[in-house]
Amino acid sequence: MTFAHMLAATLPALQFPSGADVVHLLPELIVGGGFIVTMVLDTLIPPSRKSWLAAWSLLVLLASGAVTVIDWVTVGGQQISVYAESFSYDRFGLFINALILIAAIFVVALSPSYLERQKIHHGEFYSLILAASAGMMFLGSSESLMMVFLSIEVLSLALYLLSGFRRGNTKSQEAGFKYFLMGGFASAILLMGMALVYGETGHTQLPAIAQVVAADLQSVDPLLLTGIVLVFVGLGFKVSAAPFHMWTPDVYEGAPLAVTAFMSVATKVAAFAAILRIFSVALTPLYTHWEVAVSAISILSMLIGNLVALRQTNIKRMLAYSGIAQAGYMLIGVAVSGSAAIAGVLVYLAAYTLSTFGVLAGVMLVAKGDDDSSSYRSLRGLGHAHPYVAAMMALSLLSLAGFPPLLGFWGKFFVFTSAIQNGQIALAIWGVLTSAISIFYYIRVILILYSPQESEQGGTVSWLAPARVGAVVVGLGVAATVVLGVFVPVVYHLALSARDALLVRIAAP
Amino acid sequence: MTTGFSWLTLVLLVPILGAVAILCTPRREAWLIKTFALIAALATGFLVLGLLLNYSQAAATGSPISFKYAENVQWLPQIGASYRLGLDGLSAWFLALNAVVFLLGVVVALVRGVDRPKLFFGLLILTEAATAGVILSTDLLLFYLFWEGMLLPLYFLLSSFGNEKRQRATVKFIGYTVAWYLLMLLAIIYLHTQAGGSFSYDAIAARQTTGQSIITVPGFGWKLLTPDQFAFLAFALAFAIKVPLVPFHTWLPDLYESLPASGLTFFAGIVSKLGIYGFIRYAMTLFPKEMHDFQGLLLALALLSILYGAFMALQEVDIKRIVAYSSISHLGFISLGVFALTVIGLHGAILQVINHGIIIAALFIIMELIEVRTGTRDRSLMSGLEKAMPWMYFLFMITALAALGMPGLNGFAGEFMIMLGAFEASWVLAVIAGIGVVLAGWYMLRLHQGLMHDPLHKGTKEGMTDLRLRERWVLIPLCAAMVALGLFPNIVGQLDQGSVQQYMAASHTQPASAITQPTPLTHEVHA
Amino acid sequence: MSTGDFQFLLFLGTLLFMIGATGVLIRRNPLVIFMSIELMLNSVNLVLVAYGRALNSLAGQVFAFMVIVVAAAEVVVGLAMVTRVFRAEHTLDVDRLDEMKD
Amino acid sequence: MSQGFVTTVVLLVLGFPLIGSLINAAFGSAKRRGLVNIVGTVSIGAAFVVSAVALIVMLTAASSHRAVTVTLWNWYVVGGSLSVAFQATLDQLSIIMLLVVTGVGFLIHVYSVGYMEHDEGVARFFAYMNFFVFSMLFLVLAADLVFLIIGWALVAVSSYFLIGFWYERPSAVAAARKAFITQVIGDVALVIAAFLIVTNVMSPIGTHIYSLSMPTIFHNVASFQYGSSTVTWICLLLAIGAFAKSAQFPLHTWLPDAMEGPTPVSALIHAATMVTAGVYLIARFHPLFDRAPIIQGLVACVGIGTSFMAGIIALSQVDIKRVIAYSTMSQIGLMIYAVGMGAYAAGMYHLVTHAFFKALLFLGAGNVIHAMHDEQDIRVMGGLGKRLKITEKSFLIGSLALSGIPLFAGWFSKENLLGYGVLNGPGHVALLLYIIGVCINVLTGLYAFRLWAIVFKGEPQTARPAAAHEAPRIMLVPVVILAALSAIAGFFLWWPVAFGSVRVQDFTQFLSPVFTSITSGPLAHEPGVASGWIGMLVGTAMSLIGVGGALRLWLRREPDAETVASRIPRFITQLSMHKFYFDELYDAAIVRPLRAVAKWCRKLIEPEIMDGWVEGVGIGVDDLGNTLQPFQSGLIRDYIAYMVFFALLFVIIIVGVVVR
Repeated sequence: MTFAHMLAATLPALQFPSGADVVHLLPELIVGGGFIVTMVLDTLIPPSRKSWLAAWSLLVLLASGAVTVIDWVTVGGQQISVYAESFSYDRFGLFINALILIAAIFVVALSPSYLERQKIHHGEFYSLILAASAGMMFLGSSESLMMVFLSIEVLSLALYLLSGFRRGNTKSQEAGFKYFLMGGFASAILLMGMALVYGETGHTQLPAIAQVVAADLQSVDPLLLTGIVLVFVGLGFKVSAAPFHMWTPDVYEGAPLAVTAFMSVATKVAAFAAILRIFSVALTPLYTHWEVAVSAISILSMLIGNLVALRQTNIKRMLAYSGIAQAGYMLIGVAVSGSAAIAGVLVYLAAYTLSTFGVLAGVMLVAKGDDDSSSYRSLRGLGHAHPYVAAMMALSLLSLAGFPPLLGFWGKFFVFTSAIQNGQIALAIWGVLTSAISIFYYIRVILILYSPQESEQGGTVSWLAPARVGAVVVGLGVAATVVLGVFVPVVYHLALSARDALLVRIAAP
Repeated sequence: MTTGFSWLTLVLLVPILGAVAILCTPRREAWLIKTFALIAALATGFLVLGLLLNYSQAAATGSPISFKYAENVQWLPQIGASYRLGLDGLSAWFLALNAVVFLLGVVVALVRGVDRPKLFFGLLILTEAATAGVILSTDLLLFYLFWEGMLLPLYFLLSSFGNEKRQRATVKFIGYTVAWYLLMLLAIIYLHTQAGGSFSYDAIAARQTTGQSIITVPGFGWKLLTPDQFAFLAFALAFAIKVPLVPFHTWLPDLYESLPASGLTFFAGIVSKLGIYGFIRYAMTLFPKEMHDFQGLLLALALLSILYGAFMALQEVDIKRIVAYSSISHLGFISLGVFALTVIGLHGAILQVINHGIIIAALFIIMELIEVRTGTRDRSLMSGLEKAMPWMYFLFMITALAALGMPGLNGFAGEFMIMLGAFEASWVLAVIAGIGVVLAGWYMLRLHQGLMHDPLHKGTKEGMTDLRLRERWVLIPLCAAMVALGLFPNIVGQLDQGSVQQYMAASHTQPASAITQPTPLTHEVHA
Repeated sequence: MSTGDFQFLLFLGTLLFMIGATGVLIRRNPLVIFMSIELMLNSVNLVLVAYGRALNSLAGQVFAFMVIVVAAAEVVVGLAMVTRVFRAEHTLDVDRLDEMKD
Repeated sequence: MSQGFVTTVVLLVLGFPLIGSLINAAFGSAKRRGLVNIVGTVSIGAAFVVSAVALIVMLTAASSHRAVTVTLWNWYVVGGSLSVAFQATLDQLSIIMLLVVTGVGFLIHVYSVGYMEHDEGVARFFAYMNFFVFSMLFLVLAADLVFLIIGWALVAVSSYFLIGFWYERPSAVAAARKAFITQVIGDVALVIAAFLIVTNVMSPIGTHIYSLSMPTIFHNVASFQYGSSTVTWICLLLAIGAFAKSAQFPLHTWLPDAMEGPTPVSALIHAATMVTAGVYLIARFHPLFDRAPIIQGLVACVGIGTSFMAGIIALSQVDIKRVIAYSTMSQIGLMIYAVGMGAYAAGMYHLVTHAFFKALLFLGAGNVIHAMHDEQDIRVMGGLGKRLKITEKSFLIGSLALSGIPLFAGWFSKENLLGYGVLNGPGHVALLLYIIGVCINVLTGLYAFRLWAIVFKGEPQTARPAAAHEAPRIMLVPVVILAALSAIAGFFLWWPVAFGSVRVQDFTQFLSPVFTSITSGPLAHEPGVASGWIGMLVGTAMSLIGVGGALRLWLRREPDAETVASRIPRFITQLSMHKFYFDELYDAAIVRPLRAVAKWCRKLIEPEIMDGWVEGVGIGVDDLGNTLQPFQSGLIRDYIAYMVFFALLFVIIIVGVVVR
């Protein structure tokens, strides 16, 4: 078999991306293109006017957002595969894109004032953010193993650099390096898993794999299962699920606040999109096998995340553990097969994005000093100095804790309902008990915000006045948590239509 | 769909609009904030009064319990949640108490003055909307939303107004209560799945509960409880913490000690009674069989609360804590009335809820007025105040007598009915409750006499003034209500006749018509 | 489907993978850790190509090419990070990088 | 009598004292003393006039429909079952109580105008006194158990106010609380009795009638079988209520301490009205008591026991008011004994006469205390007769009536009462009770004239009596009227049975319809004329012995009182001095243990157990957090090691499951 025959026989006709493909992936491409243009602009613009870069990247993101909205309306319920079935253009991808764009827009809006104060070099910051966003958006819509791996690598590399972005600050360097090494190792494991899955099923496209897996259910060969587990370990690392969460606290603490905010929110959204596509959709026939592992990881994450968070004295580390715990709750949705669970996870992702960002953005507005005034001691008494910012942070924390009128409650509620409806009551009970523990450390932060300011460590820690633009953006985010919490059907409908789009392919192969 | 004008939504909307109006007015115009707060409270009060007056004419719908002014709007059809409101005999009175107690809270805040009016009044009126929501909702999910959502404004209110111990007390209150509420959330979701995917009260009440298999611990084979019993326990414990019944009461004394009087009037007045409301509306009717299985345990807890609250009140030194423990003892009485599962007991419980609301509000106002005048809350440092303040003596005397259940005042009316209801369940209950009444007499008199009689304590400050006119005119209507309800308790009786019969029928204890003989308390667990 | 020699290739790939993993665990010098990660990636390439050949589909090889490209990118970023860490903390011992812990 | 008339009577009788009390409370003050005095006395006077009119109308009406029950308003209606309404009954029994309360009450109010001349709390005093009369009338008129219980408690509360009137004296405050709590115990017993009645009243056809009104209950009293356990429990609880109110044996310790209140209070409450409420209660519930023989026996024994004990204690008391207080307890004991035997009319008769002479003694004592400027210790007094002539004469009449000297009111009622004792009483022990009853006459004579002799006769122990002056006229007029009543009341009402058919009997005839109409139980059977004579002679002789002994010991002091006391075995005198140690007993048995439990709760249970499990959970969770924390060592290689380990673990689990 000469190489030419093999080429012709197996690979579908290689053709340059047709016009339709470009249109369907426009949001991702805009951000990707934006990334490259920003790199070029960065060299041209004199250092003094670096903030123009922020404006430009904001423009790119907004454009991509607009296109996403338009696509949402035009695509309707269909699920079109693009670029030789490596990407899928559907409402699910657009939902994930929307969340990532929101996070990116928030970060880019807040970072000019933040970078100025922390005297961090603007330079490549915005381009790296755009690169990471592009990677995540690709991950959201990718439907073949290759594309999943590629987009993960794109976003990871950008994030490695971003975590180590603060020159001269040893913590930031160490964080970046740690993230790089662990990330590399995890990618290697993920890759090995993908290789085995490819090997055993013969395909890299998820729909094809789904068919193969669904076909011969009786004899499940161990290699395929190992592959699946390894893939889950790789993605588990990205989502910082429990046994593979060790990197999260150190990296979050070391990285600059803007990066921590972006990383903690957007990576989880993209990674969960991949997990949902692979596990909740493609590999559901093997559900009984991998369900035990996912439940165990979910319970472990909830436990470790909530318990260790009780002991933290730094808000970034506390939010890292809170992230681990929330990943645990979302994994309940993955562990519970069934379409309601997927909708639950999507709503949870939206709630998690808005709430976590609300907290970190609040600190970002008033951050001062090299530890970004993120330790509890330096946050004491913020409520009296800046009541508006403190109120925003308090509401976001309460939403994370799951108090009803806020969106955070609905995330947990939908996930728990799907768990009980499918009979996994144990998972729900674990979820409830651990979220009861979580209330304590969220409220402790609020207490610290509003506690009287002792000044025994010489001179009160003063905060910087929040920039007007930043305050407005944060206000919008927190207002969304409250308003969407009350009018939750809006979010729920979006999540439902995204889920239906996801399941179109499976329903009618 | 809603039939006719949605009055009940208005009852919720008015406070919310008031709160929004308050939050919008700049902090400088304190007087504007106060007028908004007063208008919101008064408007809700009159609205509720209107609803009560033509309550009998309103059309009633709903299967086990018929609700008036019912409203039903689809909200989350996919999971069967809908925005349903309704008013029945039981919730009518709770709503009335809610309106009165919050109006009182606003008035006391105006009289006593409060340092951050915008924050205080905004949160106060918002809490009123939340508690009204809890009382009015007839959809379990909506109920839960208001039930836990109420803690949000409460949290900010409790942690920013009060004395130095407020932070710890608030964390303890919020932390522990929410932990149990989440278990109730699970129970609600479980009921939802059992009722075929709908959160509405009627659907869940009509769910078929036969064929429950007892869950056994895998491996050990221990026979635990049926899932319904677990769900009932989740509900019961969540309400027991709110009531509070004794083992779960430790958050109450610390919190009541740290709250100002204006906060206490509505907190002790209505918020802590929603547990009782929960027991009657949800635990009793949705889990009739389980209520019977656990009736013995619940009665024991109620009696324990009565006696334990009384003993603690006897020994406490801080006057606010004494009143707090007396409140626990009184709530023990009310829960005894509920758990006796007899028609008269339930009538007594509803009547006593209103009486206790009035009495406890008056008591806490008086305690604060005394604390302001003598500068301390320590009982041993105060005595002989009667000479300086005859008006305070007179009003405090009526409230104390009403609190210890002196026949002729409103405390007795409720307690008589409750003890008669408990007597019908089993005579032992009435005797132990009787001991509770004697102890109540003892600690209430010790408090009243300790402060008022005996020669003036050398430690007390000079120049103590009697109640000012404004303060007098806050307490006089309350005392008048105590005397009026003591002599004419039937006002409460007529309205909830129908509902009490329905609750009894729904809890399968007595056929709605006659009252059975006082059968001895049987404990056989139904198959 | 997997013939004898294919079994051997698969076994070789996993063995290399194991060696890479142990390399990462044992060595303290970041560069050597870096090399072991590259070794793991190459072992995956081997497995991919082996499967490609066995399945008679080119997807494996395309995948391998992508991995190689990504590995290259990683090298660029990784070395930059290593030099930055060395300049900041003058150590080449991974265990000394423990400034952040609970 | 027509319903309308009775309603107006009830509303007027209750309205006057209430309005008087409210006016004084709201507007009264030391400055407007005149207004306060007038309002205070006139309101009671008006109530007395209305009662008198009611009596006249009742006498004219035919004896069959003299008892009229009136419904005022619905208290609480529960669906198909309980319906409680405020009902009032005006029958022979209640009209007598009305007259006693308002009549004696009016005289005492007139007296207290003078007594409280220098006290600036006069407005408060009259407000409380009027409120007390209102609550006593409320209790007497009650025809519904709830109405009765409310009246019962109102009386307790007003006595609490009045005992603690001088609130600056810690002893008065403690006494007031003690009295109130004992009453609450009685009240709770009454409430539980009401429950027992309500849940057991059956209509003749067996359906459950949930009614609390006494006429209906007594109408269907057949549903309580004779001697059944329910009826016994009901009567026991009613008896406990009565004992608490009438200061009988188990719950009597509050009466002596109640003397802390002003003397008119003691006169009104602790002589004439409140303490007799217990006797009235048993009389009112006679249909039930007739069906519970065991309880009747118990009541009789307790009555006699208390009476005997009180007599002994009175002998050794040194405070003038406490002596009279114990004499009250003793006389009430006799009434309880009479009612216990089923001789309800005799009991009521003694109640009426006792009201007169006991009020007289208290007011006399009030004059003495007033004269001695609030000195109550009789050892300091002596020879006051010379200075307080009228008080001394009327006090003498009172003592004569009290100790049952012939032709005085006391003699008539006591002989009548003891007359019944000869033939009735509980089973085999009846005769023993009669004998003790007669011995009590001796004791009564002894302590009555001991008091009289020490206070008025003999030479003054200290200089203070010399400065004493006769009380003002306004205080003397009531004393004289009461003295007259104590002297002649017996003639007009009821003569002892010994006088055969010629005797005046209109008191029992007036009361007889109340006690005979529907009861089927055995009533006390009338003693014959012969046994009547024997009983009277024995009783009178005993009284004379008592009086003579007292005069010899304390007037002529031949064998000096102390030498006689030394010869009596020590433990009796100690018992008498320390009031049979009941105070200490109750304190040790009930008060201190309860307080210990309360302290134990506060010190141990609350912080350890109740708070314990709450904090414990918190600490437990925190420790869990601690154990998990060190895994975060900060070293990359550790992290990767954990990752590899868990990855392998999961692979083994998942694949292992499939392979096996």
